[in-house]
Amino acid sequence: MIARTALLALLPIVAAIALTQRRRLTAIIGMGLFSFLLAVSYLLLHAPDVALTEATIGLGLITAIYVLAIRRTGRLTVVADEAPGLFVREGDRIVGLEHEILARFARHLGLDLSVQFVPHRDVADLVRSGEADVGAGGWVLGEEAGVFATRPHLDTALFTVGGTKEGTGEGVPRVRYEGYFADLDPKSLYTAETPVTLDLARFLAVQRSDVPDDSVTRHPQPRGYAFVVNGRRRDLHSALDAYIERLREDGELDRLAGRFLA
Amino acid sequence: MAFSVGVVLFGIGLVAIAIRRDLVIKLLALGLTNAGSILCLVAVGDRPDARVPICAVCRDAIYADPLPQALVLSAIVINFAILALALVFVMRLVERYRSTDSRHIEDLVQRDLDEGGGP
Amino acid sequence: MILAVLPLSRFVLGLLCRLSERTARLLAAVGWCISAALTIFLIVETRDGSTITVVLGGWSADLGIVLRFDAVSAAVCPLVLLLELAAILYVRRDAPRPLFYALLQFLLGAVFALLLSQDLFNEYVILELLTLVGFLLVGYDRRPTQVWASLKYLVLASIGMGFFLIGVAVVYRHTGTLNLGLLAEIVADRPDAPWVTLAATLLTAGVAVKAGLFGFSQWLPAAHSAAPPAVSALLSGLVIKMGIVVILRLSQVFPLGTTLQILGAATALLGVVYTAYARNLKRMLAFSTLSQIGYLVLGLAIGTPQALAGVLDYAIAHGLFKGLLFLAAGEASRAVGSGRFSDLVSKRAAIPNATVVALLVGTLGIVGLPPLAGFGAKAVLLGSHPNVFVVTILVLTSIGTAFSFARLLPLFRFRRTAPRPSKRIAAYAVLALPILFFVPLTGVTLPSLQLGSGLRPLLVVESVGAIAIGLLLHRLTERRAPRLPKRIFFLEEATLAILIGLLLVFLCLRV
Amino acid sequence: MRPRPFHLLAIVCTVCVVLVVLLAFHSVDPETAPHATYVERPVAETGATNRVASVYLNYRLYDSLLELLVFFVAVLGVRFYLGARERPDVPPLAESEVVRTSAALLFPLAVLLGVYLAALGQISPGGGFGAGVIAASGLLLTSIALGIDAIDRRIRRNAMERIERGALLVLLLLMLLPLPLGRPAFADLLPKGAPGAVLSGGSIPLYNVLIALKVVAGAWLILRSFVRHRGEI
Repeated sequence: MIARTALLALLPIVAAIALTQRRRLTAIIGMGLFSFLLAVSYLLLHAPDVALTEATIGLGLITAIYVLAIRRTGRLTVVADEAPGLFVREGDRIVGLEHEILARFARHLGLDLSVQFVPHRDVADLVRSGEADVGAGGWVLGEEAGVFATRPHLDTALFTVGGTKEGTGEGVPRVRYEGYFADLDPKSLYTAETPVTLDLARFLAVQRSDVPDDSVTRHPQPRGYAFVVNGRRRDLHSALDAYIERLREDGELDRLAGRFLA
Repeated sequence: MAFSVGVVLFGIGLVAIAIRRDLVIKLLALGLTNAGSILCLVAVGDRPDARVPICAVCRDAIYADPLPQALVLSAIVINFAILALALVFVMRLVERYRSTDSRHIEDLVQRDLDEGGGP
Repeated sequence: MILAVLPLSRFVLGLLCRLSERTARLLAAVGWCISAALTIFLIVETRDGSTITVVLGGWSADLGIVLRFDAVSAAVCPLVLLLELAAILYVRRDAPRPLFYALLQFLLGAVFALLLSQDLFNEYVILELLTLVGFLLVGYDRRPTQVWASLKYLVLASIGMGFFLIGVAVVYRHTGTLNLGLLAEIVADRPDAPWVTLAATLLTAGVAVKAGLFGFSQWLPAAHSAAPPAVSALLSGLVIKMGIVVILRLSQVFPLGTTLQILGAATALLGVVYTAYARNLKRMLAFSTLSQIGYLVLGLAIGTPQALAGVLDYAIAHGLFKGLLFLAAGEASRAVGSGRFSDLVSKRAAIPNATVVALLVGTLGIVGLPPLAGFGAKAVLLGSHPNVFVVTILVLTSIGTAFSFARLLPLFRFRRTAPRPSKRIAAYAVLALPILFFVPLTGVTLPSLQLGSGLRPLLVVESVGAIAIGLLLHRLTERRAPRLPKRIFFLEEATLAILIGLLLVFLCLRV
Repeated sequence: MRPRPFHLLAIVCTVCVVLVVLLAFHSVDPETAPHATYVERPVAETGATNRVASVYLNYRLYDSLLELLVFFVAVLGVRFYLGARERPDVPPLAESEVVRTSAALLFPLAVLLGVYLAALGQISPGGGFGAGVIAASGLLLTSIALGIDAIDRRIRRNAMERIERGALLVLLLLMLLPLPLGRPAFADLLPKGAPGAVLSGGSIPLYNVLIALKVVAGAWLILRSFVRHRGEI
């Protein structure tokens, strides 16, 4: 009797944990475990037929088709946020400097490229968790635990925009741009209380001439756009680095930059 | 007790559908809501210290009620059918919109609808 | 005995049509003939108000599943046959794949099965089958916008059915039976028991998601406007009414008077407001379905036999002219290239004459011009002298409908250039004729629905007055549409709306 | 995920609904009379000692038929939306030797378990559906090990389609057959046999086998589409 109430009490906990996972694969496996516990609790409710059906369908089939739908083989998975000039959605095509580089790199490895647009803050998490192979979309070189950044393929600068007069002092916390570029509203950016730090490509897209230029501060030290690769995938990281070097040597990188970043 | 757990599971699933924006997690939550309602139905048919309803002469002891169990066999299969189809539709959406974020897809669909002059 | 053949014959035919498109169309015709013959035989059999009851498998009523052919089935079956004929004739031109005909057969089999069903769990399984087939038909052209609309439809309908299943569990826990007849007796002698309120809340809220009530069916505008024309006609004209049929069965068992009144009023008014300011023709028709459902639910709230006849009458009338409007709107949008009113009016020369006539007949029907279908049904509804609140809502909605459909007027002016003729005249005729001769037709086939309606002068004045006021309002207010909240139709907000709706229903039943 | 107002509103509403349902449900005395309508029926009526099977495949056979139709429509839908473009060059999932040998060992076991559950559904827990799904999972395991093309050569796709359609068609006709024989639709036709024996339960074993056949074919067609189109989300 105790085992029954304990198991029944366990069900909501396992379900809640499974659904609050950030990684989809963990959530699916979590729900698989939930189905198993549910099948066992049906046994305790004297319903063997239902337990068998729940186990075979809930645990077996549903988890199988989810894993098959998510499973990645034979593909280079790229997650990125939209960045003008680097990773842009045009109708149902995608263009941009970084997309061109990664598309050629994928062809070079014999894989087909699969791109997904995610908020900027999730790029590092998805790459670190192994759900995606490469993170792109105007990623400015910075130290992120467990993630390798390739050598920068394009130099850039950081701008802090907005913040009221007294808000742009040194001590004020600078909020890094995190969300969807599509949701970024240029008008409210300049009037927001907390200043937002943007990279060059996105700053050029939201720049407005009719704003006093003292509310925009340019950070002095030089920065560079780079790709982000999972810490455990050394082979992919070195291959991507070598590929970008080769592009830079035969001038292909500058030609592409000219074409996309007029 | 089991009925209450079923309703709580249904609630957790609903909250996850309303809050999580990733479509795959929403479908998992939908699976959870259906599992919750099925647990309620099975819990209704159970008696304290009952026995499994497989018996030639079933009058000597208390047996669990077979009707909810038979109904639930159909409900589980129906929920699998719905989830398999919903997953296929999410794959079609990702192929076109390259994102599994429901709010993002909603904006892109509205953009397509406005361009195409309505459905 | 042969009651079970009505749905099963459709399922068998659905399984068979898989080879070429021609055999699929042939099987559809065979299916139509079988159903027509059976329906006529059954209607004649139950002419004197009696019902035919069958328990499948020969068991007693509390063991097996009970099927019954009663006044409701007798009223809706002819509508099913007419809409199916129109849809098949309409779709013949586009030569869809055999899969379309198979899904059509399953849809109609499920509709017939639901009309006969007298068992709670049986209704659950049939509603799920309807949801699934409707979901596939909405996304049939596989365009991404359709895929998104049908995915939202599936998720919300599945949540609704989850509530319905918990309701079934509560009912079985406290009564031990799922048969509606036995249930009615048990509830009758203890209507104030707490479990009755709980079960009624869960079942009504669950089925409200399928039945097109505002706040519960936020998926309806996107799904019905994104679907192909023939599918929109079937969904709006027929499938949405299955939810109403289940609510009707529930209202015969549970005391749902006040709840349905509030839900119906909210649906009618909010629906009409969104109808008035929809920018696109098909979206306007989808929103007007939402508001017309408000009519039906208000009729159910009254509860007298006369009101029930009015509801069935209006369900048939609405199925006819809404189906006709969706078919015509589909062809007009395809001829013009876009569904927006501005394009339709500016490029109206491209719309074939037959389509314009169909749109005209449909519009006259929906606004309730006296001799036609809309008026006949509303007359029966108003004739059951409901209380003042319901009458004001009905009149307000009529005015709103006239106001929003006045935008189609510029389409009906005479045009010199003769565009290429429409190839779908047969489909339009099948629906237009019953609309025009609605009152005499229902008098002959379904006398039970014409309980003392009569074309009383007061009702004629009321209807024509509502149309006049609507047109006047349209002429006066120039077209700057206020920004209506669109967020309520997103997936997450719709889920929340269902929850809030359920709490509202619980409070109404409690008080 | 910082708590936005919408999140809080959703949580509050859900908690309200859950509390309302629980309070209303438990407010009445829990111990109402147990409903024993189906358990106390004499076993001779349906011949099946597994009372769940007797309800699922005899008393309420109509519901089970409708549920099979839902599954059939789902299989149609999955193949219509996924079958748009067959992607031939899909490398097998796992190349390792361990998976191949374990698949070779487990597949016959899965099929045997499926046959056992389908055949004895009326005297032991199991039934057509679980049996079909287990056999289909066995097929999935071998498709993962040997690659989908190897399996497609051995198990033709349209053979599976015919099995699925044929099984469901036979089921439908079996349910309509009693009508011309003057019995109500869905009535049982086969002899009931001694309760507890292998050949007992009237036509329940026949229904179980047909359902198992249909489900093996249907589940395999769905899994096959997903294996062909994997990794798209």
